[in-house]
Amino acid sequence: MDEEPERTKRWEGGYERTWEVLKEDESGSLKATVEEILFQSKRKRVVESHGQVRLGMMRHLHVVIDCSRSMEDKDLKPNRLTSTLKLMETFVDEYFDQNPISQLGIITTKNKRAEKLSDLAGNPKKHIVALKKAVETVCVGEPSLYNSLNLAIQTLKHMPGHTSREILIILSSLTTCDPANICELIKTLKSLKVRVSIIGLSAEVRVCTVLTRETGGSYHVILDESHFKELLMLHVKPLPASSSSECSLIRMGFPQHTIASLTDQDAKPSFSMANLDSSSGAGLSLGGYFCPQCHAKYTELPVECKVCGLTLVSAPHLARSFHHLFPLQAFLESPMEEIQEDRFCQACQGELKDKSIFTCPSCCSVFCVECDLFIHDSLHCCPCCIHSQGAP
Amino acid sequence: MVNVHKGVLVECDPAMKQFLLYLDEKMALGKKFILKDLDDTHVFILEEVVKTLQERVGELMDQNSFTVTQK
Amino acid sequence: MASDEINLLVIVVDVNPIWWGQQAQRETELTLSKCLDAVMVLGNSHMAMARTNKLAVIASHCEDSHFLYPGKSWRAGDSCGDDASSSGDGKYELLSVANNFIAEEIRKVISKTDVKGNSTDTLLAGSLAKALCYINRVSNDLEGQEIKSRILVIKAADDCALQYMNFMNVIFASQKQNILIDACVLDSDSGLLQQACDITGGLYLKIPQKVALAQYLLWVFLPDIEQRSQLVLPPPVHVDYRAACFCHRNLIEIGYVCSVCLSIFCNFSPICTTCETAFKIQLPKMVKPKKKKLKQPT
Amino acid sequence: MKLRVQLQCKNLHEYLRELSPEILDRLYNHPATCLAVYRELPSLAKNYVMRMLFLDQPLPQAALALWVKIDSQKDHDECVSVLAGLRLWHNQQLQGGLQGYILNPVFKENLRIALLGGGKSWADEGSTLGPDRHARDIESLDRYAIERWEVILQFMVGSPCAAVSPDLAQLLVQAGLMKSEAGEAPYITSAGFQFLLLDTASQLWYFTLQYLKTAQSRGMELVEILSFLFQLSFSTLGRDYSVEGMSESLLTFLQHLREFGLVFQRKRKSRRYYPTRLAITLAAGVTTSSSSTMVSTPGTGDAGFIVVETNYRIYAYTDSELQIALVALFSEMLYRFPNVVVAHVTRESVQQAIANGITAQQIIHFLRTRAHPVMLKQTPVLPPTITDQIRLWELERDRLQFTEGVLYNQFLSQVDFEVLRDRAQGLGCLVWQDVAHRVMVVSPQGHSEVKRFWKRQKSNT
Repeated sequence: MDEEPERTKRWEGGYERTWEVLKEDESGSLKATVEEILFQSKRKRVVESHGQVRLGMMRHLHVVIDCSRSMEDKDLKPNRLTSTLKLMETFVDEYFDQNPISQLGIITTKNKRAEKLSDLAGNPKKHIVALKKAVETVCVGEPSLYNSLNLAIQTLKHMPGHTSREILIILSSLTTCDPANICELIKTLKSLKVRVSIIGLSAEVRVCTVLTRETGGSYHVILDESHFKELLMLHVKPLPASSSSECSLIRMGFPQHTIASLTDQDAKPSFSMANLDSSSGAGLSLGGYFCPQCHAKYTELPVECKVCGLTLVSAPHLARSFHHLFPLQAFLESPMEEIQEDRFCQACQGELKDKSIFTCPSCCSVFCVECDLFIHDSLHCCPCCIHSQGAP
Repeated sequence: MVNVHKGVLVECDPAMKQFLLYLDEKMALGKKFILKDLDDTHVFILEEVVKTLQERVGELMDQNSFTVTQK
Repeated sequence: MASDEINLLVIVVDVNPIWWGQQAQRETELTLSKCLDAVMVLGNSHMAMARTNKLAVIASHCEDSHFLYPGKSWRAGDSCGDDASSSGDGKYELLSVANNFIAEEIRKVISKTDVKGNSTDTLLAGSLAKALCYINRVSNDLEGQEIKSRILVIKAADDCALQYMNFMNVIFASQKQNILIDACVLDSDSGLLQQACDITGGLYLKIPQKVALAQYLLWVFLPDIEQRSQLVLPPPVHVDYRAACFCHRNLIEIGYVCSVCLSIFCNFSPICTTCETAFKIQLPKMVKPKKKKLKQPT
Repeated sequence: MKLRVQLQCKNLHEYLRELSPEILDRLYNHPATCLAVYRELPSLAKNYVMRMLFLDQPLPQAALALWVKIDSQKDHDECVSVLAGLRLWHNQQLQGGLQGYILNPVFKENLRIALLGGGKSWADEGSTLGPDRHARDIESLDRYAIERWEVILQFMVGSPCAAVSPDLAQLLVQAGLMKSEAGEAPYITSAGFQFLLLDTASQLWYFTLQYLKTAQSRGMELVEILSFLFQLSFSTLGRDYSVEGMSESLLTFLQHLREFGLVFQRKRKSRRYYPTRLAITLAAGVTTSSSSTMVSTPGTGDAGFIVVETNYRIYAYTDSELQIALVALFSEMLYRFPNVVVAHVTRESVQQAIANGITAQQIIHFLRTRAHPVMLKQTPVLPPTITDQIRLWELERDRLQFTEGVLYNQFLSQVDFEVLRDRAQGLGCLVWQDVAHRVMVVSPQGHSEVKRFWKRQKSNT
């Protein structure tokens, strides 16, 4: 495990390089180079998308948010806590957008304790609400790695084996107050195949390095807010499943959405099972998704049937995750000069003005930078390949 | 016997009225122009002097308006 | 000059030659040219509505998709008009220029593409993808002013089942960018488009009478987003979200999903045909009681 | 001179509504006008028109009402009234007796033409003349247009360098933007000052409206020039058009437009002209100025450049002759630098401005709207001492109030006085009275009547 110092160097190095890369163009503006950097970093992410590896498509992720006093530092505007929570909201959205059939839970730790902010669940709304509430938490005392990890394990260890078990810790404090020897805990984590990743807001800490290395997670320390966001978003993509994690066929229901129009008489408003526990839930509604097995009604998918435990999803939900499984291979960057004839982006018909163009390896059509990014970030399929053949 | 004067009724603040009386006394306009001193905010004056009167008042204003700032 | 927001309408027309050929034999009331006329009417009306309305038209051929307007030579913004064979007939110049452009382009498309294969199904996904890229570019070009974009698909031929995945990707992309996808279907209902409209919040309409295409377009698809909130428009269609299993491609209500590659099967198989993963038949002991159900052999 | 003219800037519809029906119908004979009018419709109405554009038989009102959701019924009614008000559609009996709407046939016809062609061309383009040797690119056109327009504004603020044709000067006077005593050069009116405060688009539109008002008087066909105007606003920037087949009045109109900078014409006699961006954005001006009265947005480009200090100094960071001239309207120039002028607000300068019919309020408004970003940060934007002082200077001017009248005094008895006083009061011509001293003043108009009354009184006592 000598790659740890090397890793340290990597992010530091990346930091320094961005320094030196900054060059003024003749007009004395940095715009060009800055864009270049951003764009490079984006591309890096694109390239990183792994090929045909087995991914833990069904993830169970516990996010631990440090709420210790150090979160009140003002180095992130307006302060660490607020900006973290803000970023977390976007993270949650992204997470469920990319992993529709996964679950997420949030834990906060302060004053040597750890408590659940929101339970492991598949519904983004609840988490968002919880996060919004969390803004006015007072940050006091020290965090406790041990307690929070422990708390996370309690739920994670019950998760079926075919799902990934992950913990993401956003750690601001440089200290932790643990009731017992954390190394023991690390072993158990390892045995339970829980992957722990940490994003440090202050500086690298030895124990975190070990923790992440042992459990095969990643450890980053942020440079600034934008970098923070970037790091956070890295955890949106499902990671390769550990080879040992067993896989299985999961039985799922694909309920139809029945729109009961007010006109037909037999349509009676009914309760959605989802709202039963949450008192807030707006009770009666017409139509909805009916569990094909027990005909319990739900207003939104995906959900796990409260009655028969069947996982109810809709085909699009599964489809959302497909692009992880069949990622679009990165386009080849080449200097503008290479093409002479018509310098137009195949996708957006825009003129190729930038100094570099991008070519799809499979269909050899050229694209401009924006399109390349757009295609890889949100479209996930080459507009020209689709024409040549149907499915990938 | 009621007698009747054509003229102009001037309404003004007491200070201004004093100024008018002063002008009248000093024959500043070459003659007496106040037909009747009605009360401390009204006087009744000759019609023809109105124009010159206004100018005089303007001058007065100019005199006692000092330039607010140095150039 | 246009400080208020820009309204971009991208029309994707299905010009699949085979389908239109058959259509021509079947009934002569709606031919490709008629359809394109209707599209132009819509486009013109859209551009006439406000100075800030922008238009783009894409012809979706069975092999590739082609930008009819604005063409490559076209600069966005004010229309340079060297070739602008301007209105001899009292038409608003901008429009006449655009129409001539479209007519010219479509002629090119039809003449140039030699149809390989006899796939009657158009690869709409590609056209949509390009449309999204185009929209993306336009909105990049004029950052500052916010731009509202929507895509109207005029669909003739049938869906291509193979496209499912790409199509979904496109749909989600447009959903992210919150771009509406409207669909005006001429022939057979399209499950994919139904989903697209439902997810992106667009309108889906299978027109009863093909002759009246132009009217349908004007009535239903001309109003932009906020006008739709006022108008009474066709109700959302009932969308079938059942998944088609990968093995037999038939729609199922309860199926099995591979935990690794999420491929769907209609019945239990020991090995995933997609990703060759061997499944362990009984699930591990430590699962929530509810999970037991899943283990009943079926 | 107490009363202030508030600058009213109608939008297109308000203007059209005032036109007589037959003029409207004549207007709709030109596709361009139809298109322009159509564009100004509320969005819902636009859809109505579109839906009915290709229907030839009237549509029952009941059916029409079903087009909108219940909750937006209000908008529906509004649209109906607007469409009717502009005579874009008529009521018509359907067979079967129920009421229906049908589009104004002329309008429908021409809107169709505007959309789909099939009519005669608006005006034959320069293409018939072949390419222009001195073709103009868009930049130069823009420069030209702005420059022309600035000249007009500068002329209004009376900067010496700006000279305009007598025609234009006269027009400005007619528009009430400038006043001219016999002989000497016209000077800006309070309305004119307000006008300067509008943004270019609105200025343009207001100006155009004024022009149209006086159009007939100079023997121009209103419909003709209106349609031409709209035709211009729909022409493409950077293309040349030919003056072929233009009537005489239209050609003179063109010359005026040329002076305003709406069109570019290389020589007075040249057979082709280029519409400038001003002309094209004319329609846009219609919409922006639809908020009537004064648009507080500062003129194009010159947003926020004035700093006012409590020592009555104004620093205007601009090199625009026009803006400087504007500032000079109510201040004394002290220093002039390439990028900034320093001016000084004095009693004299303000008095002068007020004498020209510019209100203190307008000056303050001007300073506020043009205030430099730095100024905008503080509240109030302008130092109160300055604003107050400017207002005081305005008040100063009316310390004395003169009212002509006839003085009655030396009444013999209280009774006489009261009788006469009551009579005067009855006639409503009593200006002032002092019961104690038996003095009263009646207005000259009333005097004769009162006198006659008094005579009668005398006789029958």
